[in-house]
Amino acid sequence: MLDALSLLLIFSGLAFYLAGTIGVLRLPDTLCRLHAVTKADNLGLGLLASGVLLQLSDPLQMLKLLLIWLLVLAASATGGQLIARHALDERPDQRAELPEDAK
Amino acid sequence: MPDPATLYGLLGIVLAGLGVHAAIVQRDSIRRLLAINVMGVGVFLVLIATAYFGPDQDPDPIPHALVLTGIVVAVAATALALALLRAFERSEDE
Amino acid sequence: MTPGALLYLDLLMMGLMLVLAVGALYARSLRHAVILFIVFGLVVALVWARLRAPDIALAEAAIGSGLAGALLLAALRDRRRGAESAPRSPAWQVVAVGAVVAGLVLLLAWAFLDLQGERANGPLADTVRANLDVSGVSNPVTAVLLNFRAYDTLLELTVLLAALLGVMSLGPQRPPMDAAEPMAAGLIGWLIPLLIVAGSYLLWVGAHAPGGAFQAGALLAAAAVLADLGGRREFRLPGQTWLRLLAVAGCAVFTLVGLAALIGSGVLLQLPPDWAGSLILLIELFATASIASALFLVYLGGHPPSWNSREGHPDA
Amino acid sequence: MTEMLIIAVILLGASLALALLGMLRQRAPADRILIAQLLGSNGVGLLLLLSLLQQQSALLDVALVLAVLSVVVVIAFTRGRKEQHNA
Repeated sequence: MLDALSLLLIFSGLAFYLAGTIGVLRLPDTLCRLHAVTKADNLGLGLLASGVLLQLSDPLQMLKLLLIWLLVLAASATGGQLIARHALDERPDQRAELPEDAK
Repeated sequence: MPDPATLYGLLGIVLAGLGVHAAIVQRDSIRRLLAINVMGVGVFLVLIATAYFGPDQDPDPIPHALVLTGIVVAVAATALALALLRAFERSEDE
Repeated sequence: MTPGALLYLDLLMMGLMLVLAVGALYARSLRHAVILFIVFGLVVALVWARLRAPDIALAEAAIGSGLAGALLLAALRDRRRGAESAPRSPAWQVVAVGAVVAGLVLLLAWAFLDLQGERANGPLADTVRANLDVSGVSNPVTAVLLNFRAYDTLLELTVLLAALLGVMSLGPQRPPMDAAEPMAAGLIGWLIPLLIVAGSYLLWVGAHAPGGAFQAGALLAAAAVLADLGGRREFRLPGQTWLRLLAVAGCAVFTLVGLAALIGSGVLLQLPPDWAGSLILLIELFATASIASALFLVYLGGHPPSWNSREGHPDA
Repeated sequence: MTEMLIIAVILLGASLALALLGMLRQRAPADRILIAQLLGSNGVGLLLLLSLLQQQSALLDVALVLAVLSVVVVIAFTRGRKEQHNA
Protein backbone atom coordinates (compact mmCIF):
# COMPACT_ATOMS: atom_id res chain seq x y z
CA MET A 1 0.00 0.00 0.00
CA LEU A 2 2.72 2.41 1.11
CA ASP A 3 4.82 1.32 -1.85
CA ALA A 4 1.95 1.98 -4.25
CA LEU A 5 1.34 5.46 -2.88
CA SER A 6 5.07 6.15 -2.96
CA LEU A 7 5.30 5.09 -6.60
CA LEU A 8 2.23 7.13 -7.48
CA LEU A 9 3.87 10.24 -6.02
CA ILE A 10 7.20 9.52 -7.71
CA PHE A 11 5.61 9.04 -11.11
CA SER A 12 3.44 12.13 -10.83
CA GLY A 13 6.64 14.00 -9.98
CA LEU A 14 8.21 12.54 -13.12
CA ALA A 15 5.30 13.80 -15.20
CA PHE A 16 6.09 17.35 -14.09
CA TYR A 17 9.80 16.92 -14.80
CA LEU A 18 8.92 15.68 -18.30
CA ALA A 19 6.57 18.63 -18.79
CA GLY A 20 9.43 20.94 -17.84
CA THR A 21 11.68 19.25 -20.37
CA ILE A 22 9.11 19.56 -23.13
CA GLY A 23 8.80 23.22 -22.17
CA VAL A 24 12.55 23.65 -22.55
CA LEU A 25 12.48 22.03 -25.96
CA ARG A 26 9.43 23.78 -27.38
CA LEU A 27 9.17 27.25 -25.86
CA PRO A 28 10.46 30.09 -28.02
CA ASP A 29 12.51 32.35 -25.74
CA THR A 30 14.76 32.27 -22.70
CA LEU A 31 12.28 33.75 -20.24
CA CYS A 32 9.56 31.23 -21.12
CA ARG A 33 12.03 28.36 -20.85
CA LEU A 34 13.13 29.70 -17.48
CA HIS A 35 9.53 29.69 -16.35
CA ALA A 36 9.04 26.10 -17.51
CA VAL A 37 12.18 24.83 -15.80
CA THR A 38 11.62 26.47 -12.42
CA LYS A 39 7.88 25.84 -12.06
CA ALA A 40 7.66 22.30 -13.38
CA ASP A 41 10.81 21.04 -11.74
CA ASN A 42 9.92 22.41 -8.32
CA LEU A 43 6.54 20.69 -8.36
CA GLY A 44 8.16 17.57 -9.77
CA LEU A 45 10.81 17.49 -7.08
CA GLY A 46 8.21 18.13 -4.37
CA LEU A 47 6.10 15.15 -5.45
CA LEU A 48 9.11 12.92 -6.02
CA ALA A 49 10.61 13.82 -2.65
CA SER A 50 7.36 13.03 -0.84
CA GLY A 51 7.31 9.66 -2.59
CA VAL A 52 10.87 8.98 -1.43
CA LEU A 53 10.01 10.28 2.06
CA LEU A 54 7.42 7.51 2.51
CA GLN A 55 10.19 4.94 2.03
CA LEU A 56 12.46 6.36 4.73
CA SER A 57 12.36 5.35 8.39
CA ASP A 58 14.99 7.62 9.94
CA PRO A 59 13.47 10.99 11.01
CA LEU A 60 16.83 12.71 10.47
CA GLN A 61 16.85 11.63 6.84
CA MET A 62 13.26 12.83 6.42
CA LEU A 63 14.30 16.21 7.78
CA LYS A 64 17.21 16.28 5.33
CA LEU A 65 14.86 15.53 2.45
CA LEU A 66 12.58 18.38 3.48
CA LEU A 67 15.59 20.70 3.72
CA ILE A 68 16.71 19.71 0.22
CA TRP A 69 13.29 20.48 -1.22
CA LEU A 70 13.00 23.85 0.55
CA LEU A 71 16.52 24.69 -0.62
CA VAL A 72 15.80 23.90 -4.26
CA LEU A 73 12.52 25.81 -4.01
CA ALA A 74 14.06 28.97 -2.56
CA ALA A 75 17.15 28.72 -4.75
CA SER A 76 15.29 28.32 -8.01
CA ALA A 77 12.98 31.22 -7.17
CA THR A 78 15.88 33.64 -6.58
CA GLY A 79 18.23 31.99 -9.05
CA GLY A 80 15.51 32.23 -11.68
CA GLN A 81 15.25 35.97 -11.05
CA LEU A 82 19.02 36.37 -11.43
CA ILE A 83 19.06 34.48 -14.72
CA ALA A 84 16.04 36.42 -15.98
CA ARG A 85 17.74 39.72 -15.26
CA HIS A 86 20.88 38.44 -16.92
CA ALA A 87 18.88 37.43 -19.99
CA LEU A 88 17.30 40.89 -20.13
CA ASP A 89 20.70 42.58 -19.89
CA GLU A 90 21.81 40.60 -22.89
CA ARG A 91 18.67 40.87 -24.99
CA PRO A 92 17.09 44.24 -24.21
CA ASP A 93 14.48 43.63 -26.93
CA GLN A 94 12.77 41.04 -24.72
CA ARG A 95 12.20 43.73 -22.12
CA ALA A 96 9.74 45.49 -24.43
CA GLU A 97 7.37 42.52 -24.26
CA LEU A 98 7.14 42.59 -20.47
CA PRO A 99 4.16 44.13 -18.63
CA GLU A 100 4.75 47.71 -17.49
CA ASP A 101 5.32 46.99 -13.78
CA ALA A 102 7.93 44.32 -14.43
CA LYS A 103 10.37 46.59 -16.25
CA MET B 1 24.72 -7.59 -21.03
CA PRO B 2 27.79 -5.31 -20.84
CA ASP B 3 29.07 -4.66 -17.35
CA PRO B 4 28.84 -0.99 -16.22
CA ALA B 5 32.41 -1.10 -14.91
CA THR B 6 33.66 -2.00 -18.41
CA LEU B 7 31.50 0.63 -20.11
CA TYR B 8 32.52 3.48 -17.79
CA GLY B 9 36.15 2.37 -17.90
CA LEU B 10 36.16 2.54 -21.71
CA LEU B 11 34.46 5.95 -21.58
CA GLY B 12 37.21 7.09 -19.19
CA ILE B 13 39.85 6.06 -21.72
CA VAL B 14 38.01 7.90 -24.51
CA LEU B 15 37.69 11.04 -22.36
CA ALA B 16 41.40 10.93 -21.50
CA GLY B 17 42.14 10.58 -25.23
CA LEU B 18 39.93 13.56 -26.08
CA GLY B 19 41.73 15.55 -23.38
CA VAL B 20 45.15 14.71 -24.83
CA HIS B 21 43.98 15.60 -28.32
CA ALA B 22 42.55 18.97 -27.29
CA ALA B 23 45.58 19.76 -25.12
CA ILE B 24 47.80 19.38 -28.19
CA VAL B 25 45.50 20.90 -30.82
CA GLN B 26 44.15 23.90 -28.92
CA ARG B 27 46.51 26.85 -28.70
CA ASP B 28 44.64 28.90 -26.09
CA SER B 29 46.08 28.29 -22.62
CA ILE B 30 42.74 28.25 -20.74
CA ARG B 31 41.45 25.73 -23.27
CA ARG B 32 44.53 23.61 -22.66
CA LEU B 33 43.81 23.73 -18.93
CA LEU B 34 40.25 22.56 -19.58
CA ALA B 35 41.68 19.75 -21.71
CA ILE B 36 44.04 18.62 -18.95
CA ASN B 37 41.14 18.63 -16.49
CA VAL B 38 38.96 16.52 -18.81
CA MET B 39 41.93 14.14 -19.15
CA GLY B 40 42.04 13.90 -15.36
CA VAL B 41 38.34 13.09 -15.14
CA GLY B 42 38.91 10.32 -17.69
CA VAL B 43 41.64 8.78 -15.54
CA PHE B 44 39.48 9.09 -12.42
CA LEU B 45 36.65 7.37 -14.26
CA VAL B 46 38.86 4.39 -15.13
CA LEU B 47 39.92 4.10 -11.48
CA ILE B 48 36.40 4.32 -10.06
CA ALA B 49 35.06 1.93 -12.69
CA THR B 50 37.60 -0.72 -11.67
CA ALA B 51 36.52 -0.23 -8.04
CA TYR B 52 32.87 -0.96 -8.89
CA PHE B 53 31.57 -4.49 -8.32
CA GLY B 54 27.86 -4.27 -8.91
CA PRO B 55 24.96 -2.53 -7.18
CA ASP B 56 24.82 -4.81 -4.14
CA GLN B 57 28.51 -5.01 -3.33
CA ASP B 58 30.70 -2.49 -1.53
CA PRO B 59 33.25 -0.92 -3.88
CA ASP B 60 37.02 -1.02 -3.34
CA PRO B 61 37.83 1.98 -1.09
CA ILE B 62 41.47 2.40 -2.19
CA PRO B 63 40.87 3.85 -5.67
CA HIS B 64 38.21 6.05 -4.08
CA ALA B 65 40.76 7.52 -1.68
CA LEU B 66 43.23 7.96 -4.57
CA VAL B 67 40.71 9.84 -6.69
CA LEU B 68 39.67 12.03 -3.78
CA THR B 69 43.31 13.07 -3.41
CA GLY B 70 43.55 13.51 -7.15
CA ILE B 71 40.60 15.92 -7.32
CA VAL B 72 42.15 18.24 -4.73
CA VAL B 73 45.58 18.12 -6.40
CA ALA B 74 43.96 18.80 -9.79
CA VAL B 75 42.22 21.92 -8.58
CA ALA B 76 45.40 23.14 -6.85
CA ALA B 77 47.35 22.65 -10.08
CA THR B 78 44.65 24.42 -12.08
CA ALA B 79 44.74 27.39 -9.71
CA LEU B 80 48.53 27.59 -9.93
CA ALA B 81 48.42 27.39 -13.72
CA LEU B 82 45.82 30.17 -13.88
CA ALA B 83 47.96 32.37 -11.61
CA LEU B 84 50.99 31.74 -13.87
CA LEU B 85 48.90 32.67 -16.86
CA ARG B 86 47.75 35.89 -15.24
CA ALA B 87 51.30 36.84 -14.31
CA PHE B 88 52.41 36.07 -17.86
CA GLU B 89 49.66 38.19 -19.43
CA ARG B 90 50.49 41.03 -17.03
CA SER B 91 54.14 40.94 -18.00
CA GLU B 92 53.18 40.95 -21.69
CA ASP B 93 51.12 44.11 -21.17
CA GLU B 94 54.09 46.01 -19.79
CA MET C 1 18.49 -5.99 -8.05
CA THR C 2 19.10 -7.47 -11.45
CA PRO C 3 22.57 -6.53 -12.69
CA GLY C 4 22.57 -4.45 -15.82
CA ALA C 5 19.05 -3.14 -15.22
CA LEU C 6 20.39 0.38 -15.09
CA LEU C 7 22.11 -0.05 -18.45
CA TYR C 8 19.89 2.55 -20.14
CA LEU C 9 20.66 5.12 -17.46
CA ASP C 10 24.37 4.35 -17.89
CA LEU C 11 24.14 4.83 -21.65
CA LEU C 12 22.30 8.14 -21.20
CA MET C 13 24.85 9.46 -18.71
CA MET C 14 27.77 8.31 -20.87
CA GLY C 15 26.31 9.99 -23.92
CA LEU C 16 25.82 13.20 -21.96
CA MET C 17 29.38 13.13 -20.64
CA LEU C 18 30.77 12.67 -24.14
CA VAL C 19 28.68 15.49 -25.63
CA LEU C 20 29.55 17.87 -22.79
CA ALA C 21 33.26 16.98 -22.90
CA VAL C 22 33.46 17.54 -26.65
CA GLY C 23 31.60 20.82 -26.16
CA ALA C 24 33.93 21.93 -23.37
CA LEU C 25 37.01 21.07 -25.43
CA TYR C 26 36.04 22.34 -28.87
CA ALA C 27 33.29 24.99 -28.39
CA ARG C 28 33.97 28.04 -30.54
CA SER C 29 33.49 30.53 -27.72
CA LEU C 30 35.80 30.16 -24.75
CA ARG C 31 33.05 31.30 -22.39
CA HIS C 32 30.74 28.55 -23.61
CA ALA C 33 33.56 26.06 -23.25
CA VAL C 34 34.03 27.01 -19.59
CA ILE C 35 30.29 26.85 -18.87
CA LEU C 36 30.09 23.42 -20.51
CA PHE C 37 33.06 22.24 -18.46
CA ILE C 38 31.29 23.24 -15.24
CA VAL C 39 28.09 21.48 -16.35
CA PHE C 40 30.23 18.46 -17.28
CA GLY C 41 31.51 18.42 -13.68
CA LEU C 42 27.95 18.38 -12.31
CA VAL C 43 27.06 15.40 -14.52
CA VAL C 44 30.27 13.63 -13.48
CA ALA C 45 29.17 14.04 -9.84
CA LEU C 46 25.95 12.17 -10.71
CA VAL C 47 28.01 9.40 -12.32
CA TRP C 48 30.13 9.04 -9.16
CA ALA C 49 26.91 8.63 -7.18
CA ARG C 50 25.77 5.97 -9.66
CA LEU C 51 29.07 4.07 -9.27
CA ARG C 52 28.61 3.94 -5.48
CA ALA C 53 31.30 6.54 -4.80
CA PRO C 54 29.41 9.14 -2.72
CA ASP C 55 32.65 10.44 -1.15
CA ILE C 56 33.86 11.42 -4.59
CA ALA C 57 30.47 12.71 -5.71
CA LEU C 58 30.57 15.17 -2.80
CA ALA C 59 34.12 16.29 -3.62
CA GLU C 60 33.42 16.56 -7.36
CA ALA C 61 30.31 18.70 -6.87
CA ALA C 62 32.11 21.02 -4.43
CA ILE C 63 35.64 21.14 -5.89
CA GLY C 64 35.62 19.76 -9.41
CA SER C 65 32.62 21.78 -10.48
CA GLY C 66 32.07 24.56 -7.94
CA LEU C 67 35.54 25.80 -7.05
CA ALA C 68 37.22 24.98 -10.35
CA GLY C 69 34.30 26.72 -12.06
CA ALA C 70 34.66 29.84 -9.91
CA LEU C 71 38.42 29.88 -10.66
CA LEU C 72 37.92 29.55 -14.41
CA LEU C 73 35.16 32.17 -14.54
CA ALA C 74 37.40 34.55 -12.56
CA ALA C 75 40.20 33.89 -15.07
CA LEU C 76 37.82 34.70 -17.93
CA ARG C 77 36.89 37.96 -16.25
CA ASP C 78 40.58 38.93 -16.03
CA ARG C 79 41.13 38.45 -19.71
CA ARG C 80 41.11 41.21 -22.23
CA ARG C 81 38.19 40.97 -24.64
CA GLY C 82 40.49 40.58 -27.63
CA ALA C 83 42.17 37.49 -26.24
CA GLU C 84 38.89 35.54 -26.38
CA SER C 85 39.75 33.34 -29.33
CA ALA C 86 43.34 32.25 -29.81
CA PRO C 87 43.86 30.39 -33.10
CA ARG C 88 43.59 26.63 -33.31
CA SER C 89 46.11 24.39 -35.03
CA PRO C 90 45.69 23.88 -38.81
CA ALA C 91 43.30 21.16 -39.93
CA TRP C 92 45.96 18.66 -40.99
CA GLN C 93 47.46 18.75 -37.50
CA VAL C 94 44.03 18.23 -35.93
CA VAL C 95 43.54 15.13 -38.06
CA ALA C 96 47.08 13.79 -37.59
CA VAL C 97 47.06 14.21 -33.82
CA GLY C 98 43.55 12.74 -33.82
CA ALA C 99 44.76 9.62 -35.62
CA VAL C 100 47.67 9.11 -33.23
CA VAL C 101 45.47 9.65 -30.17
CA ALA C 102 42.80 7.32 -31.58
CA GLY C 103 45.44 4.63 -31.92
CA LEU C 104 46.54 5.16 -28.34
CA VAL C 105 42.95 5.01 -27.12
CA LEU C 106 42.38 1.71 -28.95
CA LEU C 107 45.56 0.27 -27.48
CA LEU C 108 44.58 1.32 -23.96
CA ALA C 109 41.03 0.03 -24.43
CA TRP C 110 42.42 -3.33 -25.54
CA ALA C 111 44.69 -3.48 -22.48
CA PHE C 112 41.81 -2.46 -20.22
CA LEU C 113 39.47 -5.13 -21.62
CA ASP C 114 42.23 -7.71 -21.32
CA LEU C 115 42.72 -6.90 -17.64
CA GLN C 116 38.99 -6.69 -17.01
CA GLY C 117 38.73 -10.49 -17.19
CA GLU C 118 40.85 -11.11 -14.11
CA ARG C 119 39.57 -8.14 -12.14
CA ALA C 120 38.44 -9.05 -8.65
CA ASN C 121 37.68 -7.15 -5.49
CA GLY C 122 41.37 -7.08 -4.74
CA PRO C 123 43.36 -8.34 -1.79
CA LEU C 124 44.12 -4.74 -0.80
CA ALA C 125 40.42 -4.02 -0.32
CA ASP C 126 40.14 -7.11 1.88
CA THR C 127 43.09 -5.90 3.96
CA VAL C 128 41.35 -2.57 4.46
CA ARG C 129 38.11 -4.24 5.54
CA ALA C 130 39.91 -6.67 7.87
CA ASN C 131 41.74 -3.85 9.63
CA LEU C 132 38.90 -1.37 9.77
CA ASP C 133 38.44 -1.92 13.56
CA VAL C 134 41.92 -0.64 14.38
CA SER C 135 41.63 2.42 12.13
CA GLY C 136 39.45 4.36 14.55
CA VAL C 137 36.77 5.11 11.94
CA SER C 138 34.21 2.99 10.13
CA ASN C 139 34.15 4.76 6.74
CA PRO C 140 36.74 2.76 4.72
CA VAL C 141 37.66 5.73 2.51
CA THR C 142 38.44 7.87 5.56
CA ALA C 143 40.39 4.96 7.05
CA VAL C 144 42.57 4.75 3.93
CA LEU C 145 43.06 8.51 3.71
CA LEU C 146 43.86 9.29 7.33
CA ASN C 147 45.27 6.08 8.70
CA PHE C 148 46.44 3.39 6.29
CA ARG C 149 47.74 5.80 3.66
CA ALA C 150 48.20 8.88 5.83
CA TYR C 151 51.45 9.64 3.96
CA ASP C 152 49.50 10.39 0.79
CA THR C 153 47.15 12.75 2.56
CA LEU C 154 49.94 14.58 4.38
CA LEU C 155 51.78 15.03 1.11
CA GLU C 156 48.58 16.16 -0.57
CA LEU C 157 48.16 18.91 2.01
CA THR C 158 51.76 19.86 1.25
CA VAL C 159 51.01 20.00 -2.48
CA LEU C 160 48.09 22.32 -1.75
CA LEU C 161 50.41 24.50 0.34
CA ALA C 162 53.03 24.52 -2.41
CA ALA C 163 50.40 25.61 -4.93
CA LEU C 164 49.34 28.38 -2.56
CA LEU C 165 52.96 29.57 -2.19
CA GLY C 166 53.29 29.56 -5.96
CA VAL C 167 50.11 31.55 -6.46
CA MET C 168 51.07 34.08 -3.79
CA SER C 169 54.52 34.65 -5.24
CA LEU C 170 53.20 35.33 -8.74
CA GLY C 171 51.50 38.66 -8.15
CA PRO C 172 48.81 40.60 -6.33
CA GLN C 173 45.29 39.39 -5.62
CA ARG C 174 42.41 40.34 -7.87
CA PRO C 175 40.62 43.48 -6.74
CA PRO C 176 37.39 42.70 -4.83
CA MET C 177 34.16 42.59 -6.84
CA ASP C 178 31.53 45.34 -6.64
CA ALA C 179 28.76 44.82 -4.11
CA ALA C 180 26.11 42.47 -5.49
CA GLU C 181 22.61 43.67 -6.32
CA PRO C 182 20.16 43.21 -3.41
CA MET C 183 18.61 39.99 -4.66
CA ALA C 184 21.90 38.19 -5.25
CA ALA C 185 23.18 39.55 -1.94
CA GLY C 186 20.13 38.15 -0.16
CA LEU C 187 20.62 34.74 -1.74
CA ILE C 188 24.32 34.78 -0.85
CA GLY C 189 23.42 35.88 2.67
CA TRP C 190 21.49 32.73 3.46
CA LEU C 191 23.59 30.35 1.36
CA ILE C 192 26.76 31.09 3.32
CA PRO C 193 25.47 29.88 6.73
CA LEU C 194 23.93 26.85 5.01
CA LEU C 195 27.29 25.94 3.43
CA ILE C 196 29.02 26.32 6.80
CA VAL C 197 26.49 24.05 8.51
CA ALA C 198 26.68 21.49 5.69
CA GLY C 199 30.51 21.57 5.82
CA SER C 200 30.62 21.02 9.57
CA TYR C 201 28.11 18.20 9.22
CA LEU C 202 30.23 16.46 6.53
CA LEU C 203 33.34 16.79 8.70
CA TRP C 204 31.59 15.17 11.64
CA VAL C 205 29.88 12.43 9.65
CA GLY C 206 33.10 11.55 7.75
CA ALA C 207 34.21 9.06 10.41
CA HIS C 208 31.44 6.59 9.64
CA ALA C 209 29.78 7.77 6.43
CA PRO C 210 30.83 9.51 3.21
CA GLY C 211 32.29 12.93 3.96
CA GLY C 212 35.41 14.18 5.71
CA ALA C 213 38.02 16.90 5.65
CA PHE C 214 38.20 17.40 1.87
CA GLN C 215 34.49 17.74 1.30
CA ALA C 216 34.02 19.87 4.41
CA GLY C 217 36.97 22.11 3.51
CA ALA C 218 35.67 22.53 -0.03
CA LEU C 219 32.23 23.59 1.19
CA LEU C 220 33.72 26.12 3.61
CA ALA C 221 35.92 27.46 0.81
CA ALA C 222 32.82 27.72 -1.39
CA ALA C 223 31.19 29.81 1.35
CA ALA C 224 34.17 32.18 1.34
CA VAL C 225 34.15 32.35 -2.47
CA LEU C 226 30.45 33.23 -2.35
CA ALA C 227 31.19 36.06 0.08
CA ASP C 228 33.78 37.32 -2.43
CA LEU C 229 31.32 37.03 -5.34
CA GLY C 230 28.91 39.11 -3.27
CA GLY C 231 31.57 41.82 -3.10
CA ARG C 232 32.20 41.34 0.60
CA ARG C 233 35.61 39.77 0.76
CA GLU C 234 36.23 40.53 4.43
CA PHE C 235 32.67 39.69 5.44
CA ARG C 236 33.09 38.03 8.85
CA LEU C 237 36.05 36.06 7.52
CA PRO C 238 39.20 35.65 9.56
CA GLY C 239 41.83 38.18 8.42
CA GLN C 240 44.24 37.10 5.70
CA THR C 241 47.09 36.59 8.14
CA TRP C 242 44.86 34.19 10.05
CA LEU C 243 43.86 32.45 6.85
CA ARG C 244 47.54 31.90 5.97
CA LEU C 245 48.22 30.53 9.46
CA LEU C 246 45.23 28.19 9.15
CA ALA C 247 46.45 27.05 5.73
CA VAL C 248 49.68 25.86 7.34
CA ALA C 249 48.02 24.48 10.49
CA GLY C 250 46.72 21.30 8.83
CA CYS C 251 50.17 20.21 7.69
CA ALA C 252 51.70 21.20 11.02
CA VAL C 253 49.22 19.29 13.18
CA PHE C 254 49.35 16.28 10.89
CA THR C 255 53.16 16.21 11.06
CA LEU C 256 53.16 16.66 14.86
CA VAL C 257 50.72 13.79 15.33
CA GLY C 258 52.83 11.68 12.96
CA LEU C 259 56.00 12.49 14.95
CA ALA C 260 54.26 11.74 18.25
CA ALA C 261 53.25 8.38 16.78
CA LEU C 262 56.90 7.86 15.78
CA ILE C 263 57.98 8.34 19.40
CA GLY C 264 55.15 6.15 20.69
CA SER C 265 55.30 3.23 18.27
CA GLY C 266 58.54 3.67 16.37
CA VAL C 267 56.77 4.12 13.03
CA LEU C 268 55.98 7.53 11.53
CA LEU C 269 52.22 8.19 11.27
CA GLN C 270 51.34 4.81 12.83
CA LEU C 271 48.34 5.79 14.94
CA PRO C 272 47.74 3.75 18.13
CA PRO C 273 44.40 1.93 17.65
CA ASP C 274 42.89 3.13 20.96
CA TRP C 275 43.52 6.76 20.10
CA ALA C 276 43.14 6.60 16.36
CA GLY C 277 39.53 7.82 16.32
CA SER C 278 40.20 11.00 18.30
CA LEU C 279 43.53 11.66 16.58
CA ILE C 280 41.89 11.36 13.16
CA LEU C 281 39.19 13.81 14.24
CA LEU C 282 41.89 16.23 15.44
CA ILE C 283 43.81 15.95 12.18
CA GLU C 284 40.63 16.27 10.14
CA LEU C 285 39.55 19.37 12.05
CA PHE C 286 42.78 21.17 11.20
CA ALA C 287 42.95 19.69 7.72
CA THR C 288 39.45 21.06 7.04
CA ALA C 289 40.47 24.55 8.16
CA SER C 290 43.66 24.27 6.08
CA ILE C 291 41.95 23.05 2.93
CA ALA C 292 39.24 25.69 3.23
CA SER C 293 41.64 28.60 3.69
CA ALA C 294 44.19 27.34 1.15
CA LEU C 295 41.50 26.85 -1.51
CA PHE C 296 40.06 30.31 -0.83
CA LEU C 297 43.48 32.03 -0.86
CA VAL C 298 44.32 30.23 -4.09
CA TYR C 299 41.02 31.48 -5.54
CA LEU C 300 41.95 35.07 -4.62
CA GLY C 301 44.87 34.53 -7.00
CA GLY C 302 47.87 36.25 -5.38
CA HIS C 303 49.36 37.93 -2.37
CA PRO C 304 47.34 40.43 -0.30
CA PRO C 305 47.42 44.09 -1.42
CA SER C 306 49.21 45.13 1.79
CA TRP C 307 52.36 43.39 0.54
CA ASN C 308 52.79 45.77 -2.38
CA SER C 309 53.78 48.79 -0.29
CA ARG C 310 56.16 46.68 1.78
CA GLU C 311 58.06 45.61 -1.32
CA GLY C 312 58.28 49.21 -2.42
CA HIS C 313 57.15 48.58 -5.99
CA PRO C 314 53.39 48.53 -6.30
CA ASP C 315 52.67 46.44 -9.35
CA ALA C 316 49.21 47.32 -10.50
CA MET D 1 8.91 -1.83 -6.51
CA THR D 2 12.54 -2.08 -7.63
CA GLU D 3 11.58 -2.51 -11.27
CA MET D 4 9.31 0.54 -11.11
CA LEU D 5 12.07 2.57 -9.46
CA ILE D 6 14.50 1.59 -12.21
CA ILE D 7 11.97 2.73 -14.81
CA ALA D 8 11.55 6.01 -12.92
CA VAL D 9 15.32 6.59 -12.76
CA ILE D 10 15.70 5.93 -16.48
CA LEU D 11 12.80 8.25 -17.35
CA LEU D 12 14.25 11.02 -15.19
CA GLY D 13 17.69 10.48 -16.73
CA ALA D 14 16.17 10.71 -20.21
CA SER D 15 14.34 13.89 -19.28
CA LEU D 16 17.56 15.40 -17.97
CA ALA D 17 19.52 14.40 -21.07
CA LEU D 18 16.85 15.71 -23.46
CA ALA D 19 16.55 19.03 -21.64
CA LEU D 20 20.34 19.44 -21.57
CA LEU D 21 20.74 18.69 -25.25
CA GLY D 22 17.84 21.02 -26.10
CA MET D 23 19.46 23.76 -24.08
CA LEU D 24 22.80 23.27 -25.82
CA ARG D 25 21.22 24.26 -29.14
CA GLN D 26 20.42 27.70 -27.77
CA ARG D 27 22.93 30.45 -28.44
CA ALA D 28 22.09 32.88 -25.61
CA PRO D 29 24.47 32.61 -22.62
CA ALA D 30 21.50 32.89 -20.24
CA ASP D 31 20.22 29.57 -21.58
CA ARG D 32 23.53 27.96 -20.74
CA ILE D 33 23.26 29.23 -17.19
CA LEU D 34 19.77 27.82 -17.01
CA ILE D 35 21.43 24.41 -17.52
CA ALA D 36 23.02 24.66 -14.08
CA GLN D 37 19.62 25.35 -12.54
CA LEU D 38 18.14 22.46 -14.46
CA LEU D 39 20.89 20.11 -13.33
CA GLY D 40 20.23 21.24 -9.79
CA SER D 41 16.58 20.17 -9.76
CA ASN D 42 16.82 17.13 -12.07
CA GLY D 43 20.08 15.90 -10.57
CA VAL D 44 18.66 16.12 -7.05
CA GLY D 45 15.64 14.06 -8.13
CA LEU D 46 17.93 11.50 -9.75
CA LEU D 47 20.07 11.24 -6.62
CA LEU D 48 17.01 10.75 -4.39
CA LEU D 49 15.81 7.86 -6.56
CA LEU D 50 19.31 6.36 -6.70
CA SER D 51 19.57 6.54 -2.89
CA LEU D 52 16.43 4.37 -2.64
CA LEU D 53 17.55 2.04 -5.40
CA GLN D 54 21.10 1.46 -4.14
CA GLN D 55 20.11 1.67 -0.46
CA GLN D 56 22.66 4.41 0.10
CA SER D 57 21.41 7.12 2.40
CA ALA D 58 24.67 9.03 1.83
CA LEU D 59 23.31 10.03 -1.57
CA LEU D 60 20.91 12.35 0.28
CA ASP D 61 23.96 14.32 1.43
CA VAL D 62 25.22 14.38 -2.15
CA ALA D 63 21.82 15.69 -3.23
CA LEU D 64 22.02 18.46 -0.65
CA VAL D 65 25.52 19.47 -1.77
CA LEU D 66 24.55 19.36 -5.45
CA ALA D 67 21.52 21.55 -4.73
CA VAL D 68 23.64 24.18 -2.95
CA LEU D 69 26.51 24.06 -5.42
CA SER D 70 24.27 24.46 -8.45
CA VAL D 71 23.05 27.73 -6.92
CA VAL D 72 26.65 28.80 -6.27
CA VAL D 73 27.39 28.12 -9.93
CA VAL D 74 24.37 30.17 -11.04
CA ILE D 75 25.56 33.10 -8.90
CA ALA D 76 29.11 32.79 -10.24
CA PHE D 77 27.80 32.87 -13.83
CA THR D 78 25.54 35.87 -13.39
CA ARG D 79 28.05 37.84 -11.34
CA GLY D 80 30.75 37.15 -13.86
CA ARG D 81 28.92 38.82 -16.70
CA LYS D 82 28.08 41.98 -14.79
CA GLU D 83 31.71 42.56 -13.95
CA GLN D 84 32.75 42.16 -17.56
CA HIS D 85 30.30 44.84 -18.67
CA ASN D 86 31.67 47.31 -16.16
CA ALA D 87 35.29 46.64 -17.05
